Amino acid sequence: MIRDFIFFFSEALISIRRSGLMIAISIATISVSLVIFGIFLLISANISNLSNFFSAKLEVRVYLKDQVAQTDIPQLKAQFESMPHVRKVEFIDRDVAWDDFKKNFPTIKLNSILSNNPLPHAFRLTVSETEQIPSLVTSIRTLKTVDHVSEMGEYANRIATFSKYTRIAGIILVSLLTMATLLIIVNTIRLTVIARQDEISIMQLVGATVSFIRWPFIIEGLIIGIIGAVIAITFLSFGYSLLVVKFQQSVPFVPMLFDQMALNLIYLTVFALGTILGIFGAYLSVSKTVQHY
Amino acid sequence: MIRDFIFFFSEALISIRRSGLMIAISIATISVSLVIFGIFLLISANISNLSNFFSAKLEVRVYLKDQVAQTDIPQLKAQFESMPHVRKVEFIDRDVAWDDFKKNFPTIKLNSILSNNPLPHAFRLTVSETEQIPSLVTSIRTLKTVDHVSEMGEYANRIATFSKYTRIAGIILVSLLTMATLLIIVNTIRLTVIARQDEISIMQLVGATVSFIRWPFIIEGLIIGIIGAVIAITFLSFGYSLLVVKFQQSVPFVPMLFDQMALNLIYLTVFALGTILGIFGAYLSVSKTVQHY
Amino acid sequence: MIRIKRLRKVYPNGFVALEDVDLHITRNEFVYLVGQSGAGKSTLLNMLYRADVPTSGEIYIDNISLSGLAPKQVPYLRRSIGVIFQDYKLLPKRTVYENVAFALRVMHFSRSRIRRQVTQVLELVGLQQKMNHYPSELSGGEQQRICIARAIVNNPPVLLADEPTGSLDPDTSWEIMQLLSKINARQTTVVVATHNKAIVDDIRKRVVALEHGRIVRDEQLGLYHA
Amino acid sequence: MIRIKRLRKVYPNGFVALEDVDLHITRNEFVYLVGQSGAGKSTLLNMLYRADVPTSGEIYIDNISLSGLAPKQVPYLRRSIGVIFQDYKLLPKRTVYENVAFALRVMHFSRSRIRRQVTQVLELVGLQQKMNHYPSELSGGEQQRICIARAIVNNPPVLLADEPTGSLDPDTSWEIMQLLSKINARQTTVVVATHNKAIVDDIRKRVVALEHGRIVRDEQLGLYHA
Ligand SMILES: Nc1ncnc2c1ncn2[C@@H]1O[C@H](COP(=O)(O)OP(=O)(O)OP(=O)(O)O)[C@@H](O)[C@H]1O
Ligand SMILES: Nc1ncnc2c1ncn2[C@@H]1O[C@H](COP(=O)(O)OP(=O)(O)OP(=O)(O)O)[C@@H](O)[C@H]1O
Ligand SMILES: [Mg+2]
Ligand SMILES: [Mg+2]
Repeated sequence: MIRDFIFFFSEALISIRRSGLMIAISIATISVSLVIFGIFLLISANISNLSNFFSAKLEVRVYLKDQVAQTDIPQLKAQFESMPHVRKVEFIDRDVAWDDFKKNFPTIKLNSILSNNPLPHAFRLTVSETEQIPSLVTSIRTLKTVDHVSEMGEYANRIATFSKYTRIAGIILVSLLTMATLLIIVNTIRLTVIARQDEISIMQLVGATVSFIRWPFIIEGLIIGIIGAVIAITFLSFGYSLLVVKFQQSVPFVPMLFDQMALNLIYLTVFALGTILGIFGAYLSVSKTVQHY
Repeated sequence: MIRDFIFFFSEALISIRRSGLMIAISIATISVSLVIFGIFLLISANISNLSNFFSAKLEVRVYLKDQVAQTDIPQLKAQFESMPHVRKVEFIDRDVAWDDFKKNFPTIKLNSILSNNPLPHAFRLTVSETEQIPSLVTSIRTLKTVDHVSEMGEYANRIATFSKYTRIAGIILVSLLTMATLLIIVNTIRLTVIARQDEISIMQLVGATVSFIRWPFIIEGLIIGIIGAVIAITFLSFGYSLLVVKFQQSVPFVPMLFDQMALNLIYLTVFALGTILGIFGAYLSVSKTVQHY
Repeated sequence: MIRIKRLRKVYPNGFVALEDVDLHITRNEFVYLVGQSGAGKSTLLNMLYRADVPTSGEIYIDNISLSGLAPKQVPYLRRSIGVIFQDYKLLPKRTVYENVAFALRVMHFSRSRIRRQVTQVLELVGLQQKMNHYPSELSGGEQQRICIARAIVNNPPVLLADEPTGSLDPDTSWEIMQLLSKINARQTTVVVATHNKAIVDDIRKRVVALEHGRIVRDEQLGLYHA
Repeated sequence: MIRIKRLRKVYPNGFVALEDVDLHITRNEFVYLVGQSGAGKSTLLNMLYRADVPTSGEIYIDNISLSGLAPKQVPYLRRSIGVIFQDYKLLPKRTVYENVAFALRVMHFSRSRIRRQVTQVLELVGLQQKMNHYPSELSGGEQQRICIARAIVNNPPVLLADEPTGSLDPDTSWEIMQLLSKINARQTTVVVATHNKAIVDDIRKRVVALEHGRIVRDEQLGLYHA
């Protein structure tokens, strides 16, 4: 077994060395398509990161009726906190709100005209799932103590659906891209195998079994896939860190995916795709090219 | 000349017919990579469409000092209109603004407390270039009649830089993608030409000139490129219109690129890339494969 | 050893290459297959090592029917038959040594045994100095001799030789045919399709003549021409 | 017609295939090139149609020096030289007809003229019925005859034949050699590298013998062996 493996491995190395140009071209094609695939993965990861970031900032403001007493506040707060998908509840005192308001609208000369605070008490709820905002708003509106829920609902709704559909579109695109990468890699390997059709048929004529012929090709496919993937990952990680630095310098307020774990997962996916497709492509190609007597 | 062309053309057809599988595989690869390229073009077109849409909504609000008389308004309006990058100037009467404000903030019980309008007159300027907003704001602030310019500046600034960098990133990605597509297509064609290396050398041995050998390959590359591009475009246009319909139904407020002219331009680009790369790939491959004596 | 019964071969394009061929070759026999260009010699040999299948009729090798052979068994049949191909069929990206060694590697021989046998057989055909060359770096006759070396390297019980001296000068041809005779004497059935009149007439053996796909003559110790 | 001066050929791997070869072949001569397998016959012929370049020395064809030939001129040189290749070199994806026609197409002949000449030459080598077959559907001898047909189809002033009868039976070989003699009589210089002793000894012409890359014998109306 081990002797066979060494033999198949050395056969694969020999054929990689001796079909240099063809192998170089197919490695180039494979790494290019893996780079494309990786770019798509990075983009979609960033988009979902961005939409998480936006949704994290989504909040619902609940304005209370004037007759609600200061003593009811803790109980109300607990009630909101127990609601599903509510992550954080913050009480906003009407006096604090009024100060804020005056700071935000300095053009309105209210202070001179009006000493009385016209604002009600309010709660700011942070929501964990943007998609859940509309139903949350609806259920809050039924409460007797609530005068009014901020109209952010509609906006939240929009962001929620938008980010949901972007995510769906991203998934569709990534699966399409995976299929495309798959096709390109498998096709590239098939072309190199077809070019060696004559050799394969000679091997069969002198008594080689199909599996004997197949193994070196599979190992070759694996090696090609690994080399292609490593090139692609080097390019991707280098390019991405460069891009992140540039982007963060220029647009510091936009959060980019920085998490090394998540990035490593993406690179790992690229690596896995490269090697699996290398093996699979070689297997398929040889199976289609050998003569089944 | 014409006889030669007919001959080269028929040679190309013969070789396409007789190397069926190889040609089919390379057409598949080419159309897949053109689809990827097209998807990227469509995405970047949509992103720039979206950012145009956002920037079109960007405006600067200029609040005037209380002492500005109604009669000075037309002259001020003309002054704003003459400023660079200002597309539209709209006067907002303080009474209209007060009514709007009361409608927007129904929770503030102003009406009952206050009959006097605390707001100043204002202008709403629509800006043609988001990048120009900060400098515009600075110059407006110097005017004596101006009390205050809305703090939208910082926000505008952010959107502007974000959309600018998104555009730059888009351009980088599309050029990267173009290069990648180029590489994949050229490589694929090279693999098919290398597989016919022996034939090419036989042709040279019986007295064929390089250009005599090259022409059928170029025509073949052209045909392969055209077929690949047509398949890709069919897929893209079909897929995109499907996607647009779905997306518009679900997220009607997000503007998608609908303009048939712009779409046709994208498809034309894909077609051009396919044919040009087909020809170029064949030319390059044959040139590298023939023996230059 | 080899029994052929009412063999008929029609190629997909309708050409009848063999018709009503009956032939019995006993163990350790040495047979010349002669006939004009296009008579069907290669077609017949192809069928014997299962590179092609007959349209009708039966072939038995060692009493095993080839038509009943499972696809999985084909490689093992081929290992028991050494073939000298008319067009050599060498692996272009393997050296001379590797080409010959390949026939042993498929049989999972040990490296040392492979090395011993390959060196030995390359000496036999006079190519020990060209061991590490590629086929494209060899002359026509040298390529043919590698093909011969590969066919005999594992001492197969059957040896099929299709025009084994086509690219060889008379002296080398004579040596090669002597070698095949020696191999035949060592318990190997040998079938040689050849146009080499000088050799057929000198090294007298059984002669089977084909004409337009039919056997027209079959004589022990025959001559090239009737 | 062909003048070779102090030709030396060393292959990249250091093997000296030709050494100090001087040869003069006049217009319309017919020369047999003989020698053992590996003597350097094909190497010499390759150099004549510029498939390879000498390490040193000079070749003149029609008083044109090959070493001074611009790369652009090479295809035109090759069109004036018909070559029967030892390994045939047929285009696998072209039919017999197309293979032969190709040699005329590169010269931009008209379709009708191509048709006439190709049909004629295929009749000459006895393959008119195989016109629309692919090389892989032909026997070894048939493939060799297509190669011969392609080499002679445009009546080149020089014909180089490398082992033109290696896959042919004695009768067909005889016919082909008669054909080459006839072509020689029609103002064509013919050089035939061959191992076919019977033919060299029967159709007596000038014989040039190579041994280990050197010319060891050159006699008019010679025999295969000295
Ligand atoms: N794949 C094929 N398809 C159609 N016809 C074929 C095929 N292979 C061979 N033939 C035809 O069958 C006939 C016999 O071919 P075969 O190769 O057996 O001849 P042969 O006796 O070996 O001749 P040679 O001495 O020239 O090698 C030939 O006329 C050839 O054209
Ligand atoms: N490309 C090459 N690289 C290295 N050595 C080569 C190359 N081509 C040929 N040779 C060697 O040069 C010598 C002469 O080869 P050549 O083909 O000229 O012989 P030949 O006389 O035609 O023999 P044959 O009758 O067998 O065809 C041979 O020993 C061969 O191994
Ligand atoms: Mg044959
Ligand atoms: Mg030779």
